[in-house]
Amino acid sequence: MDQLLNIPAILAIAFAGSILVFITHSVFPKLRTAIILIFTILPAYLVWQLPADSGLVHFTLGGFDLSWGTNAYSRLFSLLIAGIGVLATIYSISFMKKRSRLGFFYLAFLTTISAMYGIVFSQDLLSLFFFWEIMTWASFLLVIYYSFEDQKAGIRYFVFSAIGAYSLLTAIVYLYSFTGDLSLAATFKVIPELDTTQITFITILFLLGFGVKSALMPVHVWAPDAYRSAPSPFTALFSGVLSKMGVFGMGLVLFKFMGGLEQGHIIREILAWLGGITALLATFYAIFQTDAKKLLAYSSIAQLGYITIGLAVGTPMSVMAAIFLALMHGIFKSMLFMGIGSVFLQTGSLDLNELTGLIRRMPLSFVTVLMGIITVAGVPPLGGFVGKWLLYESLITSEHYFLVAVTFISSTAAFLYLYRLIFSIFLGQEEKEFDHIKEVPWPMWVPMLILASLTMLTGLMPGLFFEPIAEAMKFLGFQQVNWEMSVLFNTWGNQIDLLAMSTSIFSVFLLGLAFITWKNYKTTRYVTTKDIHTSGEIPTENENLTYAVDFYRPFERAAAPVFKYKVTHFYESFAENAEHLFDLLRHVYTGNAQTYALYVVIFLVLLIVFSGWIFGIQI
Amino acid sequence: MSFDWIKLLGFIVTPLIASVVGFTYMGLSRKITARVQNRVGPSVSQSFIDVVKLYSKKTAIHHGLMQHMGPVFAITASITTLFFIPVLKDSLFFANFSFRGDLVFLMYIMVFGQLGMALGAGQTGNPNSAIGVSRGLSQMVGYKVPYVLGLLAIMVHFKTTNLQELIAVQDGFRNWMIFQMPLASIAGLLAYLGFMAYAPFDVPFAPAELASGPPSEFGGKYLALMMTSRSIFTFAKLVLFVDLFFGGASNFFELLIKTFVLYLFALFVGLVNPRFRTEQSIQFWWKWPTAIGALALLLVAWKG
Amino acid sequence: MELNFSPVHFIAVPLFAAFLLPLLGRVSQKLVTLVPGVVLLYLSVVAITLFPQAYDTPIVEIIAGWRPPFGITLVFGPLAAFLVTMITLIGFVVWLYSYRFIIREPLEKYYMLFMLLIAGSTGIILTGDIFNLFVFLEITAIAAYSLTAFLRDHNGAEAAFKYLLIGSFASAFVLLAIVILYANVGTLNMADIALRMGDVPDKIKLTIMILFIVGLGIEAELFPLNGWAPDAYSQAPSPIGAVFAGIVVKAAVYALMRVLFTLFDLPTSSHFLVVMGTITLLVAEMSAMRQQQIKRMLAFSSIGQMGLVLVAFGLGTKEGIAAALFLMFSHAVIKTMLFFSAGYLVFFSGHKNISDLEGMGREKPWTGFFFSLGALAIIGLPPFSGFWAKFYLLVSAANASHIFLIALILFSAIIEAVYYLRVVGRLYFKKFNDIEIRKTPFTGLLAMGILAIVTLVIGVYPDFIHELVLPAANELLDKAAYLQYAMIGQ
Amino acid sequence: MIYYITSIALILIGMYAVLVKKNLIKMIIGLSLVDGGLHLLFIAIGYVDNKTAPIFSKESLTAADMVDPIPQALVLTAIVIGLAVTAVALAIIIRLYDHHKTLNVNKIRELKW
Repeated sequence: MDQLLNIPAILAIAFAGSILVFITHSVFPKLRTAIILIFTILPAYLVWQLPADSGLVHFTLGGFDLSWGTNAYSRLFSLLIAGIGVLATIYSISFMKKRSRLGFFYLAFLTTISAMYGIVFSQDLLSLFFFWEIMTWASFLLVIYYSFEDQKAGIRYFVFSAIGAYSLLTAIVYLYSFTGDLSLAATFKVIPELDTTQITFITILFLLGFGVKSALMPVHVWAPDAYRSAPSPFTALFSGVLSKMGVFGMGLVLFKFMGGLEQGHIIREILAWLGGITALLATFYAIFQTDAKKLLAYSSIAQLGYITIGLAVGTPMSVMAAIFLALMHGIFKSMLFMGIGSVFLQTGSLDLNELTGLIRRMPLSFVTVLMGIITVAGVPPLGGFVGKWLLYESLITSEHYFLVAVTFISSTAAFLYLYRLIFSIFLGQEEKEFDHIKEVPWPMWVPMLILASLTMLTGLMPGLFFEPIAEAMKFLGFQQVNWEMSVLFNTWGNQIDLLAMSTSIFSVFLLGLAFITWKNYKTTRYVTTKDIHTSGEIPTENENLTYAVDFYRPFERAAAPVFKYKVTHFYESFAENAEHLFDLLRHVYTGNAQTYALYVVIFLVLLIVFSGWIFGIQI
Repeated sequence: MSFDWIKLLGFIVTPLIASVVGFTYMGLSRKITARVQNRVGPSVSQSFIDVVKLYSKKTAIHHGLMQHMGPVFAITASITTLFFIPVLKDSLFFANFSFRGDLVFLMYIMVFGQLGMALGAGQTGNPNSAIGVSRGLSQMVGYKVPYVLGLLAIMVHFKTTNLQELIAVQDGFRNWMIFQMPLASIAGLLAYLGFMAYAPFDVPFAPAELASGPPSEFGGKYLALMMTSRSIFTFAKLVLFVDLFFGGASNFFELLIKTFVLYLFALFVGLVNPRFRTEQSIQFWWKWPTAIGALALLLVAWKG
Repeated sequence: MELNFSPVHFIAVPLFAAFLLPLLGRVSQKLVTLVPGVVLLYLSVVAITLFPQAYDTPIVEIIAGWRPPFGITLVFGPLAAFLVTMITLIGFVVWLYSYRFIIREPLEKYYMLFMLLIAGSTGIILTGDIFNLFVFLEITAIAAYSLTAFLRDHNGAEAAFKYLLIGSFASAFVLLAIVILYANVGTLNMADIALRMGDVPDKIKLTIMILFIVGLGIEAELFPLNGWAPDAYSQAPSPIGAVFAGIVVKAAVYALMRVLFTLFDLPTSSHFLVVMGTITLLVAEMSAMRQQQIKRMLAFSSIGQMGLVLVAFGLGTKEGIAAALFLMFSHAVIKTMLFFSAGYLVFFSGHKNISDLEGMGREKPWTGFFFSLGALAIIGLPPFSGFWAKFYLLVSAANASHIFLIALILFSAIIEAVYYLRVVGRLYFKKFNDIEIRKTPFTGLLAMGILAIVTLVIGVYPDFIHELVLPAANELLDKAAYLQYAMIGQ
Repeated sequence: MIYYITSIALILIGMYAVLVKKNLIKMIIGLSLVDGGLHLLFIAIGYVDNKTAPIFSKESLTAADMVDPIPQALVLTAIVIGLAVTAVALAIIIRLYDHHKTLNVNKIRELKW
């Protein structure tokens, strides 16, 4: 096993696994599940065993010196990939059981995971980009997995990814033309020596590239539909981990590349504000979604906005908040997507207007989603609160006053969509059509509950996460990072004692629960949700008492001005106009042989006439 | 942490006092409202009678576990909120956890109960509850805006997020926050009206229209627990705003006066105003209070 | 027995085979299909055998014992070795594909023209004589015109007519250029011409160059001279579409570059190439966007890729030219694969339109798979060879500080991604309207499989090609060395 | 000089025919004219006044007395090529006429855009 403990071996196993699954699926379908599990768990185990600083593996490919290696920062992300990757894979086995083209699905699924390992282990820009693109097309294949209708989402995703990837590529080759060396180490060293315009240019390109994957506004428009279209196990991975690759890259750019760009630099400020606007607007959009996955997709965008803010502000505390939030987001968003996915699997619907009252049918999924929304909302005592607290305090203490107002408002508004999510699906009237619904099988709820318990753990003892984060931040250049196991504190010396908080919450909660349950729960009788008092009327069976459609109509009316402009429309009309233009343009190919001949002659004459201008010599 | 039995006593006594004061204020409010409307009104002790009656009642039905736990969530949040608010200035007995928490935490823990209650109300399947929750949450986004802006201005100005320290800087009548930072305080107090959810911002509960909104489907011990929670929470909010804007209180008498005045403020605003529709109240907060709060923050940011 | 291979075989053997085939056709149709395969296999073996030698010391073959500059020479340097090997290998794969794809009579004509095409293309690359180059260009062109019309439908004839008309212009201009060249330097050996070019007045030089650019640019699909290309590509039989993209155009581009780099050294022409290449690229990609027919779309994409190749050559640096060669190789492999799979998709569905291919990927999983693979590869995604081609090109563009150029190239890549992925999506995600489906022949799958493996292997380990293109690029740039050995020391 | 002028005139007339005439046959004639002009031009370049054909028909002839033989050899090749192209072109035109029943180039444009 020890010989396998190096990065090329891990990547080879991971990539081989994806191809092997594809082959096994068509040859011995029975072995498929075993192969899938082996080839996700084995690499994950090896990644877990990898030391935080494994040294670099150098090799030459295509005339470029490449290197792979780990450091504390990449290790943190690789563990996230490994953890969520394994859980999502286990979840997917039951989820995808009855679907076709599983070979295709798992080829793309495992390729995505492997490519993400590749990204975090890359110690040079070329392999980073190489794996980045593999990840992009593999995930694209998953986005268009279901049906033709998803194609538009897929292509939109791909186009935006391509824009991002190509701006990365531009930056990489531009940098390479200065450095002549693609390794990250050399790049970090050289960048501060460039002049300001060049640094700015490169940085913006890099940030655009990574920003697309982390769905930063205004390049987020691919995200809702792509998340919506992908199969749920993959959406969990997509939103939970894949989007973190953008965060990973942004961290590198902001702290390693931009050693020359101090805190409060204009790029950082703009980025932070973009993050803030992303968080606010995405939250507002999420409120009006009627599709559960799309709602969560917008929520993801918003959360990634917070993370971006933290990274962009760049104080030790905000960076810690950002990375913590990134990990938390990986956990809770995967678990939410898994929970919603379970509902989709059992009911075949994601429509918030249609689903209702599933709480007693799918209690475990409900608990997962409940823990999930509490974490997203940042309500204590779960882990989301820690991240939010750190973020706000870091913003206040680093004098980003209006930014903190924006983030705070958006996270308050988040309650709206979160409540709608859980209410529409699990609470409310229990309808007959959902009577037959059963809880999902254990391979699906076990990963969900594992993640749910993690959110609880991090809420009480965030120090477990702070430790590796502090290590990672050392790599990013923060020498001193203070943290404690269960106490949060800001630079003004204010603190919050999580143990005190949780003691209070849990003891009061248990007391209250004991009081209300003791001798009480047994004597009360369960009645259906039809048995309610409605102004003295007894509702009949067929009466519709579900309140779900236009859940936030008043809010919508109040917030109407915000939604007047949609950047999506801008892109769409741009793309449409461009296509019309292209369509016009191809009419130069008239189909008339004589016209073509005329082109030739005209071209010749033009060349001769303008030869002085074109070639510098007059005929 | 050496365990201090006196402090433990504080943890028990504070909620009790809070609930008593809260119920009294609720009773007074009904009386005052009646008098303004030229009615006799119930006696001040009516709230106590109600709650005792409810506690002693046998709860007959429930709609599921979430409804069962909803009131518990609510009371947990109310009491925890209270624990993290310094009830009296410089009093160790009533300080509870207030050294270990800060305003950002308070902002969040205050939502915890509403969320739990909303979940419990959701399971009942009563559309009125859902409508109430929808309205309540929408309104929350409305009043949180000026509230956050005002509070931020204060926190930034004094470079602390701890409530204890904020009380400490308001020593003496002239140093009350409302005089030190009038703009931020106005924004905060306008948001306070939303917190209290009296008219004109009572559309989430809208007694005549929605039955009583989210709690419609609760009865017996559930309702009793919720009422208790509400009274504690009312007190906690009052103390919080007194601490924030009116220099806190060094003894109970001062505390009662200040909180009662603040309570009357909300009550009287409600008495002379009709009920706003949800979007109206949201837009109300997003206009002047927000502008004032933003101005306050801008001034602070500009100075500092 | 010592095998004595010589570069002459590349021209002589297929030429001989071409004229033998009609005779064989009287004996057995089986032989007619098999012989070209044997010939191409033989040529591939020759190419690979001669390969190391060519990279070591270029082979100069003197025809009929006339020493340069009087006789005709064949120059088999690294560049020629690279391209000829590519052409023979692609040719072999095309044969493999045609083996069961071209089943309609007259087989011997098809294979005869195909052999002529191979002979002509290799001739263009090997010859050291400018008039000889013209002759081979014409041989290739005539074979290509006829093959375009091979399917005997009116569309094929129309496309062939356009191709012929424009192609005749090309030959006229090239011939005119040669005439003027000869009038001024009095020799036809390219090395010799290059030596004497210094005495020619600039204006005449420029006139010749413009004529060459226009003439060869027509064959190299330079915009706006490429009106023939989409029609010819889309109407020719699919393997021939692949041959156009993989062989004919590559030879034409080689001719253009050989002329520009060896005969002329006007530095300004490089900018001209970059600009024209970019325009070609953009116009072609934009035109491909809304195409209804899959093969026509592929044709435009091919033109676009040629634009990229021209850009890369136009950069004029060693790495730029290396990138161009890499791009040529990668494009030859991928586009051939795309034409092959598109050929079967069209064949089985019986429709040329993209909208009629819906669901074909589910019915024909492997063909669809190869098409998708090709689409991903040509967009330039790793781990396929297209990625490295594009990456080398961008690196060299950045080193020449053409940032704007990079942006345009990448912009076109995005357009490319959109139209390719649309097709890929259609292949898989709609129900197929019932049409009788036959099995894809094994040789066809084998041909596509070989190409897929090549593009994947090169994608994972680009050094194979990268190490080959560098000396080849050097040869094109290092004029002095070329003169040295092409003139055999004179 | 007259050769040059004639050949260039031929080329231009041919070009004109190709670019302006709508009849396919006339266009092909134009192409042939261009070819012819080019061939003539080539020969003219190698031609030297008062020299004989490059054939050693008399003992007294030396290389200096002959015109340049290379263009003549090349033009022979070029003529053959031109012939082949014309033949292919005419074959294609026959097929086009079969289908379209017209020789007007403007009406034969099914492949476009």
